[in-house]
Amino acid sequence: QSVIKIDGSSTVFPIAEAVAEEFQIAKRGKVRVTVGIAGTGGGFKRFCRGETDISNASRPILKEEMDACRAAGVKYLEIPVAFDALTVVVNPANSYVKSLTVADLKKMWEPGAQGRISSWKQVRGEFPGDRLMLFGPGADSGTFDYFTEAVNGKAKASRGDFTASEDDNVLVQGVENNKSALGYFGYAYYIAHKDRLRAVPIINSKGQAVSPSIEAVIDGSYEPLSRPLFIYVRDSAAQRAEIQDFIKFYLTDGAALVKEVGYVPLPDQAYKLALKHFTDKKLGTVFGGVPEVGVTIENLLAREGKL
Amino acid sequence: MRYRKVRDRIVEVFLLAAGLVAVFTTLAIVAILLYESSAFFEHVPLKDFLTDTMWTPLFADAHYGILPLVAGTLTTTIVALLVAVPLGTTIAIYLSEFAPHKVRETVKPILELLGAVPTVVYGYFALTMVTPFLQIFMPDLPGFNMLSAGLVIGLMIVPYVSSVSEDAMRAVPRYMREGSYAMGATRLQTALRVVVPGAFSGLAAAFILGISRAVGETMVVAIAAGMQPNLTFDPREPAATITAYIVQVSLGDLPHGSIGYQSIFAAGLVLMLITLIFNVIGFSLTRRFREAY
Amino acid sequence: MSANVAPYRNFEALRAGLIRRKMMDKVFVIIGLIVMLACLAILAILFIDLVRDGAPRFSWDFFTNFASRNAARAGILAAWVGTTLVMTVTAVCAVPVGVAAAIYLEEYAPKNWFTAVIEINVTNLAGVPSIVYGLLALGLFVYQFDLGQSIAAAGLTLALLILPIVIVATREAIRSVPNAIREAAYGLGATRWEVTKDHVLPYSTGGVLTGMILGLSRAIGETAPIITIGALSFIAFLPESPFKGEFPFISFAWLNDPFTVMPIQMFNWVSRPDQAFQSNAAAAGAILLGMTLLMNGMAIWIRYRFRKKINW
Amino acid sequence: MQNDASSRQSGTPRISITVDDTRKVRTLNVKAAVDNLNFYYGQHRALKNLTIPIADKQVTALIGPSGCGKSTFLRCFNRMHDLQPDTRYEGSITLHPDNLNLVGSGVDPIEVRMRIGMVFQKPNPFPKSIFENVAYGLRLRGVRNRATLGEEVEKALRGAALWDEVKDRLQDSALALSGGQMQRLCIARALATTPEILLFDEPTSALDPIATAKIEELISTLRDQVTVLIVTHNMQQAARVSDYTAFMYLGELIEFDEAAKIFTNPSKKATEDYITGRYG
Amino acid sequence: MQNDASSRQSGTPRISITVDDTRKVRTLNVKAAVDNLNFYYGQHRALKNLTIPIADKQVTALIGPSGCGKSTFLRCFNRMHDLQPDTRYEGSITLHPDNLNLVGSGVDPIEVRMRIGMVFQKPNPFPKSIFENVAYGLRLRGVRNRATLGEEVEKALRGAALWDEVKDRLQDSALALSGGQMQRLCIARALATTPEILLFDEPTSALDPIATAKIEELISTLRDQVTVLIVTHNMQQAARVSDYTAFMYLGELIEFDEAAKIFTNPSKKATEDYITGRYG
Ligand SMILES: Nc1ncnc2c1ncn2[C@@H]1O[C@H](COP(=O)(O)OP(=O)(O)OP(=O)(O)O)[C@@H](O)[C@H]1O
Ligand SMILES: Nc1ncnc2c1ncn2[C@@H]1O[C@H](COP(=O)(O)OP(=O)(O)OP(=O)(O)O)[C@@H](O)[C@H]1O
Ligand SMILES: [Mg+2]
Ligand SMILES: [Mg+2]
Ligand SMILES: O=P([O-])([O-])[O-]
Repeated sequence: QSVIKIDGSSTVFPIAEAVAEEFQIAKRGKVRVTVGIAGTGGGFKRFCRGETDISNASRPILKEEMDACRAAGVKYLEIPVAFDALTVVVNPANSYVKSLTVADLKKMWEPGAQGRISSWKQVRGEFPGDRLMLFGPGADSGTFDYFTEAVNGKAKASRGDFTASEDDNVLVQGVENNKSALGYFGYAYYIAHKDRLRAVPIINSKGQAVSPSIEAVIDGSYEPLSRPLFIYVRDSAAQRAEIQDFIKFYLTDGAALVKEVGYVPLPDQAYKLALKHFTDKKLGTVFGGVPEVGVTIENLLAREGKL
Repeated sequence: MRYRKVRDRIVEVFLLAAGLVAVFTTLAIVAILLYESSAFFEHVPLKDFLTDTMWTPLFADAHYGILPLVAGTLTTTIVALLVAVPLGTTIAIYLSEFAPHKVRETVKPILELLGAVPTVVYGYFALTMVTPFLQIFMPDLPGFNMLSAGLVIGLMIVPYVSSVSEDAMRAVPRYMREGSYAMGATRLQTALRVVVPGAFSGLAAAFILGISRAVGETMVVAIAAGMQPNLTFDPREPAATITAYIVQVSLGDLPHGSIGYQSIFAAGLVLMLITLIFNVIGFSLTRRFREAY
Repeated sequence: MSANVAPYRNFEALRAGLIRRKMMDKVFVIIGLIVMLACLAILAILFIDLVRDGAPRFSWDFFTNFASRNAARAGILAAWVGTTLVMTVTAVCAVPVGVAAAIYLEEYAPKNWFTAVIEINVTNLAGVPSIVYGLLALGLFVYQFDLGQSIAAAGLTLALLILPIVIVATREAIRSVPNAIREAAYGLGATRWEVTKDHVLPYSTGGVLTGMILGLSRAIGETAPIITIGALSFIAFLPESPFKGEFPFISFAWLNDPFTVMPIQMFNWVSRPDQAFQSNAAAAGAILLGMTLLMNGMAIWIRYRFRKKINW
Repeated sequence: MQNDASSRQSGTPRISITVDDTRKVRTLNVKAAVDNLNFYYGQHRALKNLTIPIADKQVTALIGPSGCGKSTFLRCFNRMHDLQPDTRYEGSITLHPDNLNLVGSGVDPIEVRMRIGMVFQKPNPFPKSIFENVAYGLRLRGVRNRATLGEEVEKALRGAALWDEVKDRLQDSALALSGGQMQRLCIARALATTPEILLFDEPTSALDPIATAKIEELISTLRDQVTVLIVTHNMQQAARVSDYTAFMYLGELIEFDEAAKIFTNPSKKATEDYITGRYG
Repeated sequence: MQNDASSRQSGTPRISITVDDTRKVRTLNVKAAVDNLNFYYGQHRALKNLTIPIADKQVTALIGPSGCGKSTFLRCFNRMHDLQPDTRYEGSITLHPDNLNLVGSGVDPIEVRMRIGMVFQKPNPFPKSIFENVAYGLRLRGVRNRATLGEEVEKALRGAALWDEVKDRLQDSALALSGGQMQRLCIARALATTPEILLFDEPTSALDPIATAKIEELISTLRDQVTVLIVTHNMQQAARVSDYTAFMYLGELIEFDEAAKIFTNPSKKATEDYITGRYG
């Protein structure tokens, strides 16, 4: 009996799981799918060792991961599947944070802040002196990579003295239980807990304070914290009929599932294009392997079109 | 006759082999920990490992100071012991010296269930019930903290402490107790003046067992203590323990051979050493105070 | 009694002290009872809370459904099957080895440094944190032996973990067989193995079974070592069936299959964004706790039965 | 034997017993009068209607085959059975002169034990120093003063003929003593609280002949201070140390008399059979 | 006593011992000759230079105070000490007629135990059926045939005077028997394998007088089939059942003689003191 092995991003996990579940039902259990939650980085490491067939990613593949894959002879197809709004949240009892700039976030999160920035007052003089308690995903996650890149300018550059968990619910709990806490994670986790958390509007490059929402993602105003989510399919695995079926299923029935689990689906044409690329075996990534922030849906479509 | 003797020898060899599995397991643990951590220590000077006050091995600005994890481990352990030792000993004294036979026979196994509850369950108990409860009295208590994790671990090891202590106290011969009762001692006097000193080595063993459990407990601290390497001994703070760090990293995938992968073995090695130190202390205590009735 | 004797000789004076001493006895009894009941109450609260939170999920479907993104549809089929299979591997590996090692130590081992080494090892292994077994398994089973995140790797890991428990319980059972019985058998000319197989083992079956169940009840709730070997995933299928339609009717392919187990499933659900999953987690937790309680209850019952049957 | 009328009143009663076949009557002072005592372990009636006078400042020995209830009887005197669930006394043991029923349900067993000392078959010193062993009873009674403790400990150790052997190592562990010394330490421990009756349950059966001889000698000298009740399986020992002897069989008292009479001319066939080793 | 020259040869040797002060000499057939036997528990020398002849098809009793080494000596005969580490035999116990040194280092203890049976102080039946208890020794020897087993079991139970009491419930658990019956069952279990010597270590000390009398009677009848060596602390018992008696003290043999002689007219002062209850 064939097994489709998927691992990687915890952000993408809910989508992958939903697709896997429906696919297995559609196939009446003839195909078995496992979905792991190793984080984007962890997922790529396994993927490039050929241990998994599909890798979920909440950011594009990076240079060193591309190298690792090349070294192991693993070729892959990149498929965007959804958009996410990385959400910064505070406790609802926190009334003073109306919005934050990227610079504010950087002040809190940069490596130099470790042991130094410990109260809100240090972030912005007008905030009270409450203790700043930070919650964020662990270092193996794409969310962490993306956030550090977007905020601190370098992926994985972050202070270390915050509560780091691969388990996003731990982060939700942390912000919920601490009045002076701040945390960040994928939009879906925020939506599920939106009555117990408050999403902080982020000042975008045009100077507008924008709260995360599906509309704001689609119109591109929630930046720089919107980001595309991907799956990567190993080329050699893509020869297998059940994987082809699976991807077809993903790109036709997936949009509804993406919405259902709290993410922003891509426009229909994007899924069609992706399916075409898949059947045409367009290998490689449209991103240069360098961390990139602020990619909008339009932007993504344009790049995909050029592949 | 010959056949029976040969068979006896063959069986002995098989049984010995089984006994050696324990030895091989220990050797394998030590070997794996040393092997992977030696790779780790090629990257990280031992001095940094022991003196740096920050532990951020997976970040861009990596620091490899084990102290914050050790501090977290010791703090949760101490909190746990402050719960488990008084409660466990009180229960042990009560069960062995005061409780009627029936009560003892019923309560002891039920109490042992406290130690059989899956630790994940305890973790959420600490996070969703104990912490909010404590916050009633300590409004400033962070949602993740070592205090509630330690309290729950303490609760979890109560049956280990009480059960082993009770066995030790019951092993104090009856005639020793009778000697005291015959002098006109009350139960409490007999318990405190004769039985507890008489069972000292067993009590020490019970406490050590409790310590090793507390030091090694993983899921409770991983879930409730905050997974935040933090060099502090204040139990109200969130912190990470050695075990919590190991699962935290394991929850992501461990790319074999990376420094992150090796760092959990280095942490594991420290964990083993801490447990070993306590075991050696316990062993020498039990040996020193071994009662020769 | 004359009045001028020392107070510690004077019964009137001593009576007052006696009242105080007896008072302290009573106070201690009350403290002891309170502490004990408090511990039991916490256990009860824990269980009741889980059952209450999980109540909406208790149904037949919960046992026969796979995990799902839809909380109401999600069940524990893969988890309990996985737990059963992993426990089978654990028991099949740990029990024979543990019992054999215990027999060796109690009945065969000469008293020398070598035996002492084995003894110290067993004692120490009992104190090794479970996560270290996870590390051992990761380094050895997952990578060296290339078992991956399989049922075999998990079962072996937990087998090593409970080995000391099985050994200690078996030794205790063996030790409780009176020496007089061994001497009787030796006196008739039995060899060591005959004494062991005809007497020691049969009479300590109760203890051996108890140790096995207690070990398994520990293993069934272990999460950390299984996380360490990397088995945390969405699994919505069952491993290969161990039974086959054609010869040889039994297959061991399932040993290599990916799996999930109850505590992992619970852990997974608890970390879901969707609040509805908290009920699933509670229900799974209640069932897991129930399984543990059941196993412990069974152990108590077996111990009781055997104690009644053979009363030295 | 017949009770004097006075035995129901306070003060040491005197009763008369027939001491030999010639119906010569002898009167003894009673320290404790056992009257129709029955004792039950659950359903099992281990003592049956025992009526025995315990003579004041004399040694009374209990003999009988294994399992006849000697220890059970002895342990009624200091209510040791109360430590075990499901045991029951019937009848009375009246302690004179204050007419206290030792096994009365209203009587506090701890008070009884504070007045009646006991020495066990196996020497059972506490795993503490020699000094602390002897001081234990006093400490229980609230004595804190070191000087008082020191005096009393010395007096008790002298009383137990152990002082000279241990005076230089009072702080050493009692477990380092020899068996005979341990047993004398246990006697000193009991003496320190000046009990009114001292119970011995086969106190020499775990000792060598020399230690045995010492303990026997000690028991003889104790007669001046305290009433002694001793269980022994060694008939010669009973004959040597006791003034009165009771022979028990299957929980019943078969014969009670002066020791000299019992061992030379028992009036019951069963007693004679036992003494001459027909069984036991 | 002096060894006959013949004792070094095969066949049952005969030796002569002086049986009373009048130097009357009596000759006995030796089943086992203990010669200069020493036994060590680690450093502790528990038996010192014992030389005793064990008379064939007679009852030899060992007496002496507690701890003198009676049990230790008895257990040399079936090499029970081999089960304990760090024990050592010196000297020899020569089993006749085949001149086998029971404690020789080349001699297999299991073979020794198959030829020499033992009955312990506390009845120790296996928690199996009565039948299986008696059949166990035969099963060890490879007997599988049910008929043979049945016959042998019956014979052994008859030999132990137990057949009539248990013949209707052979399949019941042996633990349901009374103490005396259990002890006879243990004797039957030993008899079933037709041992050459039967060792008894205080076989009646845990039994009541009636059971004791039955066992004593049984031992007397066993004399016809087997050589018996019995340890007892009851001198009267020794006097009643034994033909020869050895008195031991502190690991040494003090006196060995015909029982009648030992109990009426011992030649050593220590023996006399012990027998008359001066100690022990
Ligand atoms: N704790 C107990 N529970 C039930 N029955 C008991 C208990 N202790 C003793 N017995 C029974 O009471 C009877 C008397 O026992 P006891 O110990 O008084 O005898 P003893 O004369 O002191 O014997 P020994 O000489 O062996 O010490 C025996 O039948 C015994 O089985
Ligand atoms: N297993 C042992 N290890 C060390 N010394 C022992 C052991 N067994 C007995 N001894 C010692 O050997 C000596 C003889 O003991 P043994 O048991 O043979 O005496 P015994 O005459 O049978 O006494 P009892 O009448 O009490 O049964 C004693 O000093 C005893 O302490
Ligand atoms: Mg007694
Ligand atoms: Mg003996
Ligand atoms: O799990 P991640 O999506 O944060 O990589």
